[in-house]
Amino acid sequence: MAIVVKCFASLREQLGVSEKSLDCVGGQTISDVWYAITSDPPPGNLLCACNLEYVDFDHLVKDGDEVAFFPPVTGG
Amino acid sequence: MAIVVKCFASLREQLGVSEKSLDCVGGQTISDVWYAITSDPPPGNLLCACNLEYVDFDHLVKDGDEVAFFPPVTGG
Amino acid sequence: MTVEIRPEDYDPWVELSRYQARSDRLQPGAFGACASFVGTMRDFSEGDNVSSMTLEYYPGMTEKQLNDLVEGAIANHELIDALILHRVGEVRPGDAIVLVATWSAHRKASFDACRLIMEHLKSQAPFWKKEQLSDSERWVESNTSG
Amino acid sequence: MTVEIRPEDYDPWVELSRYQARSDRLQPGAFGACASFVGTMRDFSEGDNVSSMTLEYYPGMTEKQLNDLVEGAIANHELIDALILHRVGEVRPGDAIVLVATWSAHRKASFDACRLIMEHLKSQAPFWKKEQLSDSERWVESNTSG
Repeated sequence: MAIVVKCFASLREQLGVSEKSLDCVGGQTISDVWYAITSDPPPGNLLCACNLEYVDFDHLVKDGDEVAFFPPVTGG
Repeated sequence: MAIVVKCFASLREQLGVSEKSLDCVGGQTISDVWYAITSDPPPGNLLCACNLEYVDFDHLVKDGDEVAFFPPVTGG
Repeated sequence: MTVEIRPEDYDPWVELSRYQARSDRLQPGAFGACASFVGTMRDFSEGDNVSSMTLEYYPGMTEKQLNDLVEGAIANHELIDALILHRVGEVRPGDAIVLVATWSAHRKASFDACRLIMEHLKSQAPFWKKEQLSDSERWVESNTSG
Repeated sequence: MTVEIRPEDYDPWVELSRYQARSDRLQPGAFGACASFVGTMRDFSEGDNVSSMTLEYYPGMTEKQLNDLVEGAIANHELIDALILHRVGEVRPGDAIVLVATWSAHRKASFDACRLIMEHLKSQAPFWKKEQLSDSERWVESNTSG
């Protein structure tokens, strides 16, 4: 199994990552997932989701999870 | 000249007055106009208007004014 | 801005759409927000079925009060435009009674103004409702608080 | 209740009218109040002319967040029904972006819920706007406060 990582909007363009699959090694946090796709420090206003819900950077991920990173939302 | 008095809604029905013309004798207040059309004391929630604007019971009326009495409004 | 007293049934969304399309103030791209409110007649009031309702108003004063309301809202809320349409006469359950719509650049102004206009309309505009029940009729005595 | 992401232009008033006519919850006479908000694309942003805009979203999460919003609003505000329609893709000045409508027995619930849904949508629903200017493009960085 694996973790799917998605990036959106300006972050997708900056990182050059739209969707990526990562091996799940167990005990990983959202922070670990971030540093698996880039060595850049996370922007201060970064938003993170796991399985379509907002989560914090220390949230633990598990096999099959969908993790997403994106900038502040600007809908409506 | 004269003062026109109008009553609306439940008050129109209770007093049996829709529109009435009164002689203007000078120095009359809205209260005087009220007692010129009925001897009943004014209801506590009575609203009064003079020339299409809300006024108090001690407002002075003058020749040609249109005075109106009505219960609390219930539009919308 | 427009204020209208309407003695016939109307479709509030058709009126809104038409107004927005024809108002000089509402060129496409010139506004970003439109808040609106539609008050509709219910078939139920204070525990009783209501078959119809008569809406009385004070010709002259009602229009003046509504115009003052809209002008005040435009002056105080950075509104681009506003519309009030109010039904009078015989009204049936499901009929629209009041339509208030406000347009602005950003949402705060239109939300604030739409609600304020409705609250002031409810407390100040001279309209009175008389409900027809199955075998009697009664004047509505006061509006619910907003 | 309905939540929809729409990739094509729509007329918000036609959508509202259709929804109200076909929803089982909105029988004529069963509701007394409908508050609505329409957010429309402007041709001007932060001092620049904007010729068009691209609205990106997160398929799956966006719908879930909007559904949670509507369900929370219905649970907390005595709403009878609610509708959210949000545009995505290429948007032109004058196009409707978002439509939120709420129905209730009395006006307070629909006013409160409509505004709350809009504020939460603005801060939580994963949509992102990229503006096309005359010779460049840029991501909108944050929403104005409500």
